[in-house]
Amino acid sequence: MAELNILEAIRQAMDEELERDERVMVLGEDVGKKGGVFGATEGLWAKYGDKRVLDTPLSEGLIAGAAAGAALYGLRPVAEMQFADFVYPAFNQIVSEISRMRYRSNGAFGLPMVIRMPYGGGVHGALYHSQSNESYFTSTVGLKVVAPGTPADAKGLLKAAIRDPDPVMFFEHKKTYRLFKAEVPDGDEVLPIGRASIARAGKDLSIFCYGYMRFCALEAAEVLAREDGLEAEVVDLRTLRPLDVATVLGSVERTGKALVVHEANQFGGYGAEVAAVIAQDGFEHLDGPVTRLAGPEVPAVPFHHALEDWFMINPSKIVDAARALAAY
Amino acid sequence: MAELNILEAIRQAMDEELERDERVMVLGEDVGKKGGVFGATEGLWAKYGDKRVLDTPLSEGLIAGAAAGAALYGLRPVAEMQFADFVYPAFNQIVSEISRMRYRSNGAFGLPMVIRMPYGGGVHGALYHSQSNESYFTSTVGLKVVAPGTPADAKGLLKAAIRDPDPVMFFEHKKTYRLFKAEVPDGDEVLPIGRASIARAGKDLSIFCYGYMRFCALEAAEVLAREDGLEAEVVDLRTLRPLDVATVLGSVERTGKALVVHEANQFGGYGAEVAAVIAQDGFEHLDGPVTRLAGPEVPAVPFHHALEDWFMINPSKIVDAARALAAY
Amino acid sequence: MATTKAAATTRHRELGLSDDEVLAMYRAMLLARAVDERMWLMQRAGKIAFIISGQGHEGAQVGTSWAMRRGQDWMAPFYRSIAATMTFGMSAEDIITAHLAKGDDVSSGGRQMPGHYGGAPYNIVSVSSPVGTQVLHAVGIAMAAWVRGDDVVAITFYGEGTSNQGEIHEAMNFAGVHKLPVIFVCENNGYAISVPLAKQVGGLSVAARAVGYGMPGVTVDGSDVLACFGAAREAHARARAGEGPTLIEAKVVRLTSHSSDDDQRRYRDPSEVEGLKEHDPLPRFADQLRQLGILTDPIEERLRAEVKAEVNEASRRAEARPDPEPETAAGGVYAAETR
Amino acid sequence: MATTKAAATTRHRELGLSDDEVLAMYRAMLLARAVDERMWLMQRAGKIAFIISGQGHEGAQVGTSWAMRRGQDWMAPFYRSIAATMTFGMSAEDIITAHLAKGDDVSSGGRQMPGHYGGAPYNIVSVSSPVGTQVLHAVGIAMAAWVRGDDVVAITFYGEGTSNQGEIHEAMNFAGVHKLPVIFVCENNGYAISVPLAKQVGGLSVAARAVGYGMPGVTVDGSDVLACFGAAREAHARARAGEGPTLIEAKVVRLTSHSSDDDQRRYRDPSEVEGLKEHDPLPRFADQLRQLGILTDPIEERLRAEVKAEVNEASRRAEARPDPEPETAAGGVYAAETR
Ligand SMILES: Cc1ncc(C[n+]2csc(CCOP(=O)(O)OP(=O)(O)O)c2C)c(N)n1
Ligand SMILES: Cc1ncc(C[n+]2csc(CCOP(=O)(O)OP(=O)(O)O)c2C)c(N)n1
Ligand SMILES: [Mg+2]
Ligand SMILES: [Mg+2]
Repeated sequence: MAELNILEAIRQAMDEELERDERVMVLGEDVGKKGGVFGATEGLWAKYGDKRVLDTPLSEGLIAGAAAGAALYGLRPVAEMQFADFVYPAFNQIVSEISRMRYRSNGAFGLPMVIRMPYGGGVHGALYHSQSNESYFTSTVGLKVVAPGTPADAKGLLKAAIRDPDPVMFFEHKKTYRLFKAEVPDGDEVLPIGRASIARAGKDLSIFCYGYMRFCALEAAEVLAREDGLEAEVVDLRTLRPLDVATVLGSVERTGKALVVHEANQFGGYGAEVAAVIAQDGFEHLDGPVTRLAGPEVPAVPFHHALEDWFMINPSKIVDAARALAAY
Repeated sequence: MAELNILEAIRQAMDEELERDERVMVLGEDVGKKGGVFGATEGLWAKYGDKRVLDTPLSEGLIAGAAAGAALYGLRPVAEMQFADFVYPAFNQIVSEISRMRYRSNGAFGLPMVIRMPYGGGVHGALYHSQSNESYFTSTVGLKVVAPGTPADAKGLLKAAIRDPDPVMFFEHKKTYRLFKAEVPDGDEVLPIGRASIARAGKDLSIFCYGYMRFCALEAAEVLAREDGLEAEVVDLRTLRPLDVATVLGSVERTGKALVVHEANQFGGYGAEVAAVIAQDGFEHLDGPVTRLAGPEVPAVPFHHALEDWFMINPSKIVDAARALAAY
Repeated sequence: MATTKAAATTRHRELGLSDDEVLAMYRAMLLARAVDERMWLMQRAGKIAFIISGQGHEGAQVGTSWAMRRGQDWMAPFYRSIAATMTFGMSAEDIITAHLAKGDDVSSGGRQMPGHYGGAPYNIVSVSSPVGTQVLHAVGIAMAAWVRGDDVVAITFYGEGTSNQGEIHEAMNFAGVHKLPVIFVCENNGYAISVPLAKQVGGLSVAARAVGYGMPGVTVDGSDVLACFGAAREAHARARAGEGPTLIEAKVVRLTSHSSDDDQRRYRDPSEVEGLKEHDPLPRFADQLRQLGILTDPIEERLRAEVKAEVNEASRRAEARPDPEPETAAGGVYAAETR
Repeated sequence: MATTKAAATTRHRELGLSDDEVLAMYRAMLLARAVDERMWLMQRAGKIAFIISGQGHEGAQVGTSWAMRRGQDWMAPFYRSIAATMTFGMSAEDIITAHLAKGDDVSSGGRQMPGHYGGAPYNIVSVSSPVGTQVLHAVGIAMAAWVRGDDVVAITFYGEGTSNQGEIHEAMNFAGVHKLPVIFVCENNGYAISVPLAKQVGGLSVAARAVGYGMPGVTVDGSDVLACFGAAREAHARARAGEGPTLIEAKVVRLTSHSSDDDQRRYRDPSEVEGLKEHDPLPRFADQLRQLGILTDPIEERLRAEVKAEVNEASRRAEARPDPEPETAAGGVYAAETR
């Protein structure tokens, strides 16, 4: 077992997959000599050459579309969007083409490809380097969407994504990149896409979260245990599409109370789906309203640190919401 | 009062606004001499000339972006996407620019503009001429989203959209264009954006819907009344963002049961938000699980009529879902 | 007359085509046209819901596609590519089956609208409706071949209206940067539905854009099938030699309305429409072949009879195929082995 | 020497610039550079979170912007447009205030990152981060002016990496089709973060793309401020005369790393970086003006003192401005009068 942070885990996953399978290639802006603006691809260009670790022009439509073409051809491209905020020029390719190539060809053409995107706020990135735009993709049939919150999950799920026969959107929360180190199993450990994990067991209420929110929810759970004697169960969804409904409902069945937390704005956010599933299929187990805690209804995280702090979900906001729900 | 269908109502709204305010202009593909592929702009080119009713090149990014520029300059552009399915090349402009120009400039630059989009299935349009992709926009802060279901609403809300100081996405269900005629008030009747309407009052359960689903829900309500003695309240949301939460919760308070219906696929669809709001804020009034009835989890409507029928929500599917919920 | 004949003779031979081959090209055009015309009839008879035609484009499509290697190269076509996809391997029956949306249609199993060709067995990328997206796929395929060192060339087709989509720019630029083995064929028929070239293309020439990407841009008369073949053959050789992409702008005519949903009389003068027939690639090619003595009345008759029989047989068989079962619509979203 | 002097004299006069004006242009460049340098210091001191610099681009920016009419024309700038936005009306204090993200910053009230300029009072469109989006806004503004028959010209700025975004293509094509009054200025500094021109631009010339849109494409030495002014002046006249858009590619140097988050030593040779100084537009312009006797030691000293005082005063005042109140972040999503 090695102690890695999430950034290192991601880099290692790509390195090992490039090594293992010569159909794998990495492409994106500045992923080559510079090693990516966050360093996620550092060292790979020197090791695998400038075709397999390819600097593209500044054109996201191209990155996604060329990756799709390469996947049609039989490669396993791993494309990087420099920031999730810059994926929109590629939206047509992702939604019109990548998500539905298999369906429209009646199964004849699959697209085994990954699009990695650093997302999330709290890094002084303001409106265009902080977005949590996962809901555009979680609502898109034909995609899988993964958002890990630990180094081991990041590595194991990225490997799974690269080997998956279908397109996977891989969300990496920038604030978690170097937030902490944790043990990552040695060797070729591949985690299944589509399974949530119970990050902390509890009986009083369930907190559903992913990415950086896992970290915040665990801190909040500590506070709730210490100060309120409340045992919160923290469920890290890890895969947002498909949602691990069984684990979600199982947790609600145990606790009777559901708090769904994410950083993106609430209206139409991913949490709406989780809440709606619980409201419909977990209705009989509910001892209180399915509660959402999400970013405010503004277009994205504003810059000034005071404004950014106002925006961000943090452990204490989670504690407050959990207390209110527990008291219901 | 004139009897108009929805297409005529939309055309009339544009005509009157072009007449009333010289800052209004219409732009899009084939909107000029041809009058649009559905005829929504028929006659306008001859009347207002080819600058104010402008045929653009085949570039949706341009259509949205140039409209944004024109709105910055002080015009009130009404842009048409030929089909909602083809809006994705404009997604970057809509999400990165149009939705947040006001916020990012701290209120200095507003964008009074409308993007009209024919959407929806049941017209043999298959995967790319049938999409109900409203959820990409309803989850986008900074936009307003309107989806009328009657000629009077179509006209009154399109006028409101054109006069609104903020960008409005205007969804026109293709199947409703010529589906029926109904009275439209003469004169300059502008309906407020952000208000749902109770299309049919009832006490046993609430059906929340919009667009073509209003038509289907009303038919279903007739059947339920006739065959089951069930009085369904049909709430036509009309505006999807902002959602008229008061009307929604008021209805649930009366009926205790909520059925949310839409044509788009369920996972992450707009109905998730409606359901989540009801589940959280209407919890105490609920006599049964908030239920969603939505299109199946496939990327879009397939072509062959047997497949299309399989996909589409229709009155009988609504009846079935309502019966199951009522029996809870 | 003698000189013309000699010149013409020299021409196809110089391009490396035998007499049999040019006759086969002519037959391919006849067949594509016949399939196309048959489908309009089927549309009027209510058997086919919609047709978007390739009539007038056959010269450009057969000419350029003829330079490609079936089963080795790749094609990313568009909705008018009846003749191109047939040249690259699809049968008349495949095309008609797709239009009838039958359950075992190779393109989509009845899921897609008519005109949305595709065929994994033929290396033909599945067509979608948003125009221009396929151009990036062709470039991605070319990139993959380049990364892997494979001898593969990709060809892609689109209209001049489509040439104004941003994705086309991104695709061509990237192909230019890395000298990727890809051929861009823009079939310029002067209209994007109702909007004429002058309101679509700043500068009026699509080929003129090539220089901005560091690749040659060639304008050819799209009703001259041999000129199209020649341009594509050269482009193919360049691609294989590592010299990079080529943009071919083929000037063609749209002999029909945009589609069966459109009526071009609303925006086009009758005289203009009438004049298009002069540019029909079929009679033009026939004339050339007749001048060379390659095509004669008996041969023409035989070909037409063969083609007619083939189309009859293809539609008979296509119509007999099973419709898709409704429940099958739920499948094929993700690979079977995953959820 | 005498000839050079005469030639140089003729040059700015021929462009319609008085001696005072060229001196004012030089001062504008000095001021932009001084503001830029000051902000790097503030960044190192932890007062500013991030800086993305215009150093090396000042000649192109001041030169082209000088041809525009303040308060009448419009500008859609990008993140390096310190000198351009200042030439068009923003003050040193506006720029520094934006970097400090103060609550009353004219660009965004502290909502946006440094480098995201904007100012309604100056007709300067608010900058966003996704590169190239502003080019469509400039075209939309030009379209609006054309529709309304107003005497307005729009100018927009972007990098050569950005020139490969699809939106740029859509924008330029549309401007070409309708001969809209817009000027495209591509500041080509040879890099898009770490990726050099050769891996960005197929064909290596951005200006070469203009012909494909039916507009002139001009390449100018971006460290030659008068050349930039001349190109923009001509473009402005063309735009006003209804002759349509112009693309100006200004070859500039990026004297700094991409931003304060980048370290260009990772991907650029030290010798290459060293050589950039030769192309610094400031000393070049100073030399020209000195040759003409317009700039002398005392004038230079005075200007530098003025600029220093202005920057000192601007930063003092900017720093004294109030930070935004957290709750204000909730407002300004929609117009006040609507919900
Ligand atoms: C992105 C997108 N926008 C709009 C449409 C609707 N549409 C279909 S074909 C067409 C015109 C295409 O013109 P051109 O590229 O010249 O090809 P042609 O049909 O003339 O062969 C349009 C506007 C579409 N399919 N995709
Ligand atoms: C759509 C988008 N993709 C990626 C980025 C990240 N990014 C910011 S600046 C930049 C390079 C821009 O290069 P260029 O256009 O040459 O301008 P320069 O910075 O060299 O002046 C990149 C990739 C972005 N801002 N927007
Ligand atoms: Mg065309
Ligand atoms: Mg650059």
